Amino acid sequence: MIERIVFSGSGGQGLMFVGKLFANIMVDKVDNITFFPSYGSEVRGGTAHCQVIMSSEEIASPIIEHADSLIMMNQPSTDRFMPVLTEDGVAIINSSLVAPLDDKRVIYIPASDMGLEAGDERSANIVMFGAFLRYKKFLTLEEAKEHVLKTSVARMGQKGADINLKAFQAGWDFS
Amino acid sequence: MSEQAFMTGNDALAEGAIRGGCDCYFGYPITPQNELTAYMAKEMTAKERVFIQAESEVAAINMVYGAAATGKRAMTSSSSPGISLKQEGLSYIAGARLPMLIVNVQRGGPGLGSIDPSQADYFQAVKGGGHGDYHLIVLAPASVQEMHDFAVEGFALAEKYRTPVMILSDGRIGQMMEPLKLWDKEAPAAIAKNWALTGAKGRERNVIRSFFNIIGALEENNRILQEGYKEIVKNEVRYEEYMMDDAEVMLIAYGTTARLCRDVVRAFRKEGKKVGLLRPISLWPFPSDVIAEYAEKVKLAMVVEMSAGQMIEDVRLACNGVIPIEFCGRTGGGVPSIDQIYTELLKLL
Amino acid sequence: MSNKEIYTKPAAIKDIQTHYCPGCGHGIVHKLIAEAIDELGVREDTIAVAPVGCSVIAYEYFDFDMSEAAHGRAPAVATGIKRACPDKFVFAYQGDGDLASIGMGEIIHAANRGENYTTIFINNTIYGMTGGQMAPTTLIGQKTATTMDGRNQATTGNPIRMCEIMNVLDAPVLIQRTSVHNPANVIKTKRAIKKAFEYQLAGKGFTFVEVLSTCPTYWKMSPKAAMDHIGSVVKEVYPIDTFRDIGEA
Amino acid sequence: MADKKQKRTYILKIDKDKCKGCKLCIEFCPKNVLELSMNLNNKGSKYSVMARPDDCIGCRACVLMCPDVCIELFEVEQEKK
Repeated sequence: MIERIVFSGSGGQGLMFVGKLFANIMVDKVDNITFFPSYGSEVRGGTAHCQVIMSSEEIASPIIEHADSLIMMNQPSTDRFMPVLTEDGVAIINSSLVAPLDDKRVIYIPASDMGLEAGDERSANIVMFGAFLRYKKFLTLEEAKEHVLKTSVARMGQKGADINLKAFQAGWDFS
Repeated sequence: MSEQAFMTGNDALAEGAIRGGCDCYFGYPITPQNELTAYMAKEMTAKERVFIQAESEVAAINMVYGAAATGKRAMTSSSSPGISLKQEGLSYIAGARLPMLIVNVQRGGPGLGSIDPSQADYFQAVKGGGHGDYHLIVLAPASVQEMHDFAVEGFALAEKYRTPVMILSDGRIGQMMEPLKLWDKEAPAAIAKNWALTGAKGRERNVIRSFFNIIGALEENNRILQEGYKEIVKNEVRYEEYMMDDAEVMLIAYGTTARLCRDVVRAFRKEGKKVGLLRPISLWPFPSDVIAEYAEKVKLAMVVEMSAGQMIEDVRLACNGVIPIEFCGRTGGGVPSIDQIYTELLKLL
Repeated sequence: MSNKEIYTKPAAIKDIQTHYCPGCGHGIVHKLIAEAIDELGVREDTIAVAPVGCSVIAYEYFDFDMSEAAHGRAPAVATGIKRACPDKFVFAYQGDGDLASIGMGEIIHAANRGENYTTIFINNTIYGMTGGQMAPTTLIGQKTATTMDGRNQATTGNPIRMCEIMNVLDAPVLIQRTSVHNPANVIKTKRAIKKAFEYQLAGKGFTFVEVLSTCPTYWKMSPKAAMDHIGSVVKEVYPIDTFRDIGEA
Repeated sequence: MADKKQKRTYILKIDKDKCKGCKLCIEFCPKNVLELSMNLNNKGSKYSVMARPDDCIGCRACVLMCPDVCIELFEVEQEKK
């Protein structure tokens, strides 16, 4: 088993947060896992991204050369990472901000609009996360919601956590 | 049950140093090791230990010198350009025979270079770096776990030989997160330091210095240093062998590139090709003897580094012309891909 | 008939001959420091830092724990010592090349952090140990090994006044410039040093005593003429003054 | 009463082998008590000697100015009659 995932958006869209949350959930469920954030010069070009690799074998490099999943929040991220997506990979793309592509591997989701509907457009990252988890079936809905709630409360208090839960459910239901 | 964690290499190293008994940390911001300094700012302060963000790398290493002179466990961390600035202090610390821990999370050079990972500070780390006849014990972690473990034991190792210990990492291992087991025992015991500056109460005064103005005194100090280095070479050589038992081809790499080479070894083994990996863990003392032994058994060695070829010189010295030594590497913050290493080695087979 | 001691050698200084040139002010200041340490009873709690320069081996003369420091880095070393051992008594002894040139960064920042140790700064307007080169404190017109025709303001700048620079920082509690050019000023220097030490022992913060001193050898003067030179010339550029004293507050 | 008016007497104990002959003590002495020796010490230098002890007033000027901590000052206590 190997799963290579890139989370990418512009700075402030919360993709690093989601990627780190995901890696922290998965750390007890897989044999090997790495999380690698973009830093410094890599952030140039409008993407703040992170990479998660999960594998039954030891992981040589935390850097993804071929991705199995992409969670893409904006146009520069999509442009940058679509070329490394494998033939049978999947890309979850925020159609609120990204022009559609003619590609069977893509799932479009208007995450920014749905986040706004949930109460805060900044919860778009959680909408995307919900859609990704539902598609990949790494977790049950209950388990996923528990983690989202716990992390969100710690980070932004109950009110923000409520919005995030709503956003997560919307993403989950969408895909 | 040991405590499990999921941390970046920089954070894991910082936590390791704290659990290893670090009393004082002095740092100065530089990417890609900033998380380490930030972690120390939070955790050392919370534990009422000493944390100072110094005004420069030069000041930071000299604060370490002062704190270490009192017998406390002191450390600093930086990245390549900052480590260059610390060389003055390191030379003094080595000359004054002070134990301390220094961390280099390497980035590309020369000059301001880039913030991308690199292994181009090998020469600087193992051949001295500053002026004078001295060495550091240099440990090269290849995982987040080793970042943590080497920091835990770093102070005790430094104290055992009264010498600075350097952890030579790079931006990739510093930044990546991996699961690890945290040290959950007491900090390794400190060795009695009758040389430390604690106030001359009931004893002759102590002096910490690297300056010896009487003829012969410096030579004597250097003789003591060299005796210590002999002990270190005898006792502290560390390396890891990966599928070397029947290997006909030997890859040699440390740190980040060693991880990549493990994948390359597995790929060749799947094809039935007898490739193995020798990973130096202590870069000084260098595992010359074991490499020399393998040179008698294998027909070819390839050294993989994120540099223009630095460790390869020590490998050549160890092999002494017995086998061909090839090189695969990238410079300037570039990291070789597994494909590149595989392809370059395949051409040689 | 018996003799009453009026002045005897302080215990904190060793009974050996120094390597300083005849008439050099370093010896006078060493003596005052040792006296103050004896009087305060802190010899066994003292950890001092010697600089690079003529006083590089000050640790040979004092009888307490000492560390040498790299050129200019004494404030960083003293910071490390004092932070590691806040209950110890710490002072750094620095010359003008050490403190005001290569170590300008370290001294400013140690002062700015209000590190609770004492700096004794010897200003003799020249690099002595290296052979009498221009220091940042060298007077305009002063002849040195690197300003053979006298220091030229146009090409080498002006004498740096450290007390005045320190005085723009908020943290220091004592900033004082004294001199050792005659007995009265030696007494005042002793008082300043002792006061600085007392402030440190009371945990008041950073204390800085600049002492105008001589270099008879590279000033090319007799020891007495050098002392008189401070009184007539040097102190016109470096006013003897207490720039700040807020330790009692 | 006569005792109080009695002139005080001082002794300067000079460590001649530590003295470098810089003459600061001599130059700063207000009573011209000291002068350089005719002989050399073990470092080959002339050294200060208390040439006119009767003139010493115990003012400490020499002690204060000595960079080599080689002068110690004592007051001779007169025996009470």
